[in-house]
Amino acid sequence: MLRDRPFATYVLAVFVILSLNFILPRLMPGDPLLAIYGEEALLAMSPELKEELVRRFSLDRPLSAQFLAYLAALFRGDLGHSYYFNAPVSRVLLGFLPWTLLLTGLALCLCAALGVVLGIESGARRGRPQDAVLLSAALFLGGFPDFFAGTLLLLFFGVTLGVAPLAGALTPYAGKAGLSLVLDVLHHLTLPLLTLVVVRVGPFYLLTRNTMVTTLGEAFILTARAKGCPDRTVRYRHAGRHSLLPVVTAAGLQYAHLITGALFVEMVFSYPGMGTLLYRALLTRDYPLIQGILLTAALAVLTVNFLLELVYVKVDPRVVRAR
Amino acid sequence: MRRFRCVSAGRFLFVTGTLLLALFALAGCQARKGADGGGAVYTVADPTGDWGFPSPFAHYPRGPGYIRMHFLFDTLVWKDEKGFVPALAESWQYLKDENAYVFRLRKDVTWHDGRKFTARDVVFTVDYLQKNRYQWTDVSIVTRAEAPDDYTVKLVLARPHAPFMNNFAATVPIIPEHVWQGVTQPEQFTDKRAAIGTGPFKFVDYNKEQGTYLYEANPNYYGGRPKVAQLRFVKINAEVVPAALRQKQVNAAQVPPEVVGDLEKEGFTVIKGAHDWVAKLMINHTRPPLDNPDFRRALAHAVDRQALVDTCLRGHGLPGGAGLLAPDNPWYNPQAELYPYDPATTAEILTGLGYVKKGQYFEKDGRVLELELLVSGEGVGVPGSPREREAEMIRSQLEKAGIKVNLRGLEAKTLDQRVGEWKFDLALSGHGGIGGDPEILNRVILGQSFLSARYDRSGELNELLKRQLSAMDPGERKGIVARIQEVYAREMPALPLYHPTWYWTHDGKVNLFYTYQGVGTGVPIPLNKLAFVR
Amino acid sequence: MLEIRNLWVSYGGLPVLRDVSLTLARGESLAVVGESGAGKTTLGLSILGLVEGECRGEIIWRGKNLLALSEEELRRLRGREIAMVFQNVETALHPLYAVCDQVAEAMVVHGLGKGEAADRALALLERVGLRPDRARAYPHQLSGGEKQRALLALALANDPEVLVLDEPTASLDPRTKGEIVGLLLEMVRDRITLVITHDLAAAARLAGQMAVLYAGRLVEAGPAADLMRDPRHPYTRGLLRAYPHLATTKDLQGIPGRMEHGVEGCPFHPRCTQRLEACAVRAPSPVPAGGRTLACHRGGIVPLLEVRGIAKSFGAFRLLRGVNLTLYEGETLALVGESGSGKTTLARIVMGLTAADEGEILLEGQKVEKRTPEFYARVQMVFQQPGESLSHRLNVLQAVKEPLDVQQRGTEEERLSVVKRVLAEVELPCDDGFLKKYPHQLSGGEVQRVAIARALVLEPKLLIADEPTAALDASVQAKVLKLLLDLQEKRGLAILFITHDLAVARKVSDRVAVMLEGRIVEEGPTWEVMASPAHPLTRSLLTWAGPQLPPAWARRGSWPAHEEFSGPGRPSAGAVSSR
Amino acid sequence: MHVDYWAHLKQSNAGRAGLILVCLLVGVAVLAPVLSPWNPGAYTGAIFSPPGREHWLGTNDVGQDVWAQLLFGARTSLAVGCGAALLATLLSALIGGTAGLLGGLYDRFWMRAVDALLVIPPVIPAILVGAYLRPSLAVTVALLAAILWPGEARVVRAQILSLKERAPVAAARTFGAGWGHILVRHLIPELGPVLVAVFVQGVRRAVFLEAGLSFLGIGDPAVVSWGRMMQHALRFTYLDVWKWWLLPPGLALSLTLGAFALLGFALETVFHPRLRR
Repeated sequence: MLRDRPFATYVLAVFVILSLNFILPRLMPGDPLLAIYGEEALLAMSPELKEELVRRFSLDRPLSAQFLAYLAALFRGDLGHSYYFNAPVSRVLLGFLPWTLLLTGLALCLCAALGVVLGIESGARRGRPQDAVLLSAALFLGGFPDFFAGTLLLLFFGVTLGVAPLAGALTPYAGKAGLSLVLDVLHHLTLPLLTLVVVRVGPFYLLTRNTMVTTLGEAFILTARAKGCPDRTVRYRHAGRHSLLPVVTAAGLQYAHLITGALFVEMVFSYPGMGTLLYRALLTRDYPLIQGILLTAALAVLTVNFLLELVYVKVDPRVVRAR
Repeated sequence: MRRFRCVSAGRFLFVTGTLLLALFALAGCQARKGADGGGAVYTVADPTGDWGFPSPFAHYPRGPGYIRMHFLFDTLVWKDEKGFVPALAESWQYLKDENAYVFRLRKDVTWHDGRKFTARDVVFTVDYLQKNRYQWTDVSIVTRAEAPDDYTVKLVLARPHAPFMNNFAATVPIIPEHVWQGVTQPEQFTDKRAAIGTGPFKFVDYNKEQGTYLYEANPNYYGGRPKVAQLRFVKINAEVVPAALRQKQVNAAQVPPEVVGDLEKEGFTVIKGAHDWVAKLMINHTRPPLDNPDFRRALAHAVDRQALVDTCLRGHGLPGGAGLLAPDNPWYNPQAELYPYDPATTAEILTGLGYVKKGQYFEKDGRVLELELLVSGEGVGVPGSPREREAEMIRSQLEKAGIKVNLRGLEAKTLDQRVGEWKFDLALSGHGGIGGDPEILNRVILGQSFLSARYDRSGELNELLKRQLSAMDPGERKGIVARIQEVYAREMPALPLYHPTWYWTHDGKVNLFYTYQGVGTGVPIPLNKLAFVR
Repeated sequence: MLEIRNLWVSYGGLPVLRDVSLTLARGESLAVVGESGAGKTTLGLSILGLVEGECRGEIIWRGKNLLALSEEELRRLRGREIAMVFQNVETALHPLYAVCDQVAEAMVVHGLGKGEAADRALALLERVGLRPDRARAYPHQLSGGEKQRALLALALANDPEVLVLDEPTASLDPRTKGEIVGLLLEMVRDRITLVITHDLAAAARLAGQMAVLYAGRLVEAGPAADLMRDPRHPYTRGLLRAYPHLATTKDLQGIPGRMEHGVEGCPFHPRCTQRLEACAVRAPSPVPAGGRTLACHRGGIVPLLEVRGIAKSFGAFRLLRGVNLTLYEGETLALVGESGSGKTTLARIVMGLTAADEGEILLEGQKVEKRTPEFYARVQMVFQQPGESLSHRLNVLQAVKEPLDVQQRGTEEERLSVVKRVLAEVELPCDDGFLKKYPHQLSGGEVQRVAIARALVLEPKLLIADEPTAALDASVQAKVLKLLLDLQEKRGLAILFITHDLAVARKVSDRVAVMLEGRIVEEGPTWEVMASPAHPLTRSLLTWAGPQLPPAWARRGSWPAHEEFSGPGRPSAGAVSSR
Repeated sequence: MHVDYWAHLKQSNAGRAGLILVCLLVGVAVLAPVLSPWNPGAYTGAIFSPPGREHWLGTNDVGQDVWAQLLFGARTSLAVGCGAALLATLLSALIGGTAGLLGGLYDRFWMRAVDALLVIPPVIPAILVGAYLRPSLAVTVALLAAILWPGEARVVRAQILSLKERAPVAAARTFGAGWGHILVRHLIPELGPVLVAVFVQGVRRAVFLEAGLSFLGIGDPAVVSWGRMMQHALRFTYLDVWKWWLLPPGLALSLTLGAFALLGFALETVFHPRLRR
């Protein structure tokens, strides 16, 4: 959580990320030409075609020149041109980004909400059987790798029961619109979302539970009960809200993990998110696209962190300005 | 969020939970209805989904990309399961003296936007391709195109070129002059008009993210009215394709070999593909001891290709043809099979080369014979491509023959790069196209791509390869190609391991077939547009 | 009317409150005092049903036994009819909500509309001294005093009939404490209030009744003023002695030992200086005794020595004209008066050295006829001139051992060890070298301490000290006086301290009796007599003692008035530096 | 507050369960050759045969015995998991600790570096390492550690910052103790619980990432690990072979991670007494 002089440090962080974005893909062995055109032996890779491609991908210019061109273009908001998709990177991203944001955003909210509520209920009933069951379930489920959980769910619900869709983000060309489209999208979203939530709810739950146990020992809880607040109000409005603080701070870090987790889940459900796009871009060594994806992922995480910091100030009045 | 309404948090979550479940069930049954929209819709599943906008210049340079495009655009000549058939050209003729082909065009062909198709479009196409670098096939072979009248066109070749019919006439899509006139960057030209062709289907929609395509039938197609009203391509992972077939969500798809038996029992039609793909053990013949042909022959004897097929492919494949072409390929020459599995011969050759066997491995002047075998974890993304399983088996076979092998797993593109830069001993790779025109041999023996053996040290081989291109007479060409395979087998610059068998399954609405020498230049996918209009 | 009958509360089997019974009528306020850990807070919490432990007995409120109510019924009661203000002010308010919201919530929970609750909350907070802008602030932005006011407002939100205040004045600076107590007085009118505190001054001001709790048991209860002036239970007296307030005169004295729960018999008996075997067997139940209830087998602090109507005259001169005096156990009574007022004679009469013409002496309630060895084992005397009381022919060992020899107590070695122990108690070396010394080889202070040692060797209950330190210089006197008070604290020794020096009397005595011409003209708690002397003689005695105050204080004139201090409770910077 | 961790662990039932599980796993890993008749790499010829008398857990796509692979896989996964987590925890303690202690530019530099590294999906460094270095167990452990430490460093730094303000440290400084002394005497022992929690989390993520690496085909194919087993099994989910080939490594994996999480949880209550109440 970037706390001191927030904005300046964010700019610095973004610059560091930009340079890493540029350098890392180029360090990877293999160049786009080979990656995109080499694989298909049927292609007549005539020398002229190769030279024209090199010019089009501006691979001939020295790295530093390319870097400056990249920064200048970025400044103008142009993310460059994807080799493989043969289209501006921004247009390609715009197609895939919403799906990933939908998936990871919803997953984060659900994980947080579910984790907090379960944590509160479990924390309040410390030691009793319900707490023990929830606890061991969270610890056990937390052990599942994303792709493993995803495959199992897909096999069970999709293949065996046939209740859930087998792939994709919506039923193609089913001519749906309005509400039925939304329903269809949600129907396709259920399994990937369920996978991410099942695997990623653990940390939220454990964190809330532990804070809840310590908070219930605080004096203001006794005041609340003395005020005659019903048990649920004490548990949620007083102890719950106080236990929310560490969850908000942890959510930032968890979101970064969530995105990497989503990479595998998207592949299992062939969900058209940034994960599948990144995997394809890596396979085809599509430098501009890889840079674009990394930058967007970085910005997403930074924005989420920034938003969470605002939420934290809202939730905890003791924090007046940037600590 | 002035005050966190956590009093109702519990209730709020309970409500969203039930809402999600209800929606789950509701949409579930809805999806069921949508799938089987009657015979009108034909759906094909594809694990990758997105192959680019289906225009001749915008589709990605891969087989499936060409397939998506070929439903919309026609070629002068086309192929069915047996050979060449008329398409835009009713008949054609090769003028030996002028080294030119004359095509008489059909008169009743219209573009999807209703405009008449004439010879001018063909001439425009040839000129346009010369200027705009058509990536899918080499168009430089045609020097000039003339249209004496509206319905005949003459294409003059630079030199006698045997593969012309297959790689040009039956591959190059004819584009409408009135659309493409003045289009400078063809690969960026992706609005609806770019998809106007003369093919059996019209373009309706292409969604890059979802990896889906939607075509509708072209009622006045000269080759007959397509049997299905709509043709859809959807993205479904290979692992769940069998389930999609069983749940009637798709009509046709490529399926993994292991599940073929069950599907057949369940009433699906299974078609077995031509062995168009070859898995190869790339050998770095620029570095001793691999530069010595005898050593390479010793290696060839040490690899049990039949065992590879039986275990790693569970029998779904053919052992590699020593001359690169698969045993069931029309041009295959059985004499090229010089390497039966026989570790004893390997030992014999190695001792002949001065290696002495101490304990488990051969040694020469104190150093153990040790080679590094590169393999890529997820293979080349094609079913049956060589992965760790094959690498482990080859290693154990070579170790049994006395050669120490270290395995090294690399990411696919990294492996390709190291092979390209000769930074390897042995590597597992492979490519398709050997089911198409024998011209592929030139590309994978002399070509510069990392898939090619890049072996030009055998003068005889180089000479044969050049002659086969200009041998216009099929009989003569067949003899040359046979000889090429024998010389290649003797030189053995790269060891063909096996040819995986690919299976497609469909529900019988359209009886798909594998095209003779692959679709166009050699794409081994049984989605030939003719199947939809028969 | 709130009635607590035989309340037992235990956490995990360990009883914290044992058989506590109290009754409070409307408008009455009861202060519950005692050391921390005595179970005061648990008593408060049990009324609200917030105790985690197991409760037995009954708490009757409006005819219903609170302990038997269901959680839901109790919940409706809390905050509306019975409210509590909590101890640790710093964390008692929820850190994340504004104060006015928290007060409003207390009303909303019991059915009041949100809007109306918010307005009433602001009004209530204003009444307790928090202006609206302060009321809307968050707890971390308020000072200790403001938080205490907020908590009070929180408790008074629904105008409860029973108000439990847990340490309302703890950790507050004097000025805020004064304001809060003033506020509380106004707020608790016509409610039932239970004030839990260890701050006796606040308890005295706030509560009419007072109850002293020790290790979960009620040891003494009654009108607050009486208890403060005249504690009957040794523990209450111990508390008062240990509690410093502006009017304290006597040096502070603690109570020996530590409070333990689960002690057999009377919980206080391990630390009680007047315990009997019976005290260790059965726990005394609180019994009404003279307008208050008392839980002590011996009926509270035992009157040790009673002098009734003693008169003595030499020839025509009537030295003592009917002296009545009572000296309680473990207490110091200072007998002051000019020389020749008959102080020493009275002492000699008590010791039996001089026969009285009339009157009688009672020891522990029995009339004393003949001075038997048992009498001397319980009463000893130290004379004014240290040198004279020790015979020159006896060395230290023999002198101190003499009373043991007289009473033939124990074997020779036992006597030697007792002598050594007593010498150590009076902080004298007990090596052989010193034991063999003779009085003339010792200093005045040492001789007096040997005399005291001799007086203590029989472990008396009463020590009569006749001007014991008059002949000593100040530094030695201080040590001896401190020695006497320490012995009193450790052994519960009662001292009749005869002196003419009021300053010494002030520092040593619990109660003081002024003699003039053979009669007691004034008697009472030292701090009361010194603060507001009734008899002219006492006043004159005080003024004579006055000028000896250190000169610096004298020049200052009257103390600056209270209001001159600016700022909440902190003297303005200027005032401090100038002194 | 020095507490006898060992005794306490045995006491809390979560701790006991965790201990038993971990010992079981280590035992299985060590006794692998004894427990399974088959060599994990051997081709037994029976392809996709369901669990039976011959092969307790059936065989995989090339006829290797799944039970043997599971046992030998335990060795790799545990070694890689614990090794990487340990290295990462040390690294994070070092960098996080010093950053927290020294503050100023040094601290800001490292924290920005951490933020940047956190955001990069581990796929890219994985490919880079795979390409340039000869993959071996040590290389994989180092790579995983490099991916893990940024997240952990931030947690350690936050803890150090709060500990720095605590009274005993302030008191120590009043005796003139230098940062070195404070670090060793006060901070490191106090960091105990955090480091344990971070280690457990590290093991979990390390084993996850190891599975991911084999997904990309990086690393030594000859080495058997649960992650690699799952990758191979994932390709055959359309057959019912997944029941005895994909499930066992997955369950074994989550059991291992569950065990470590239990240990972490039990230890955590040791260090926060109020949790134990």
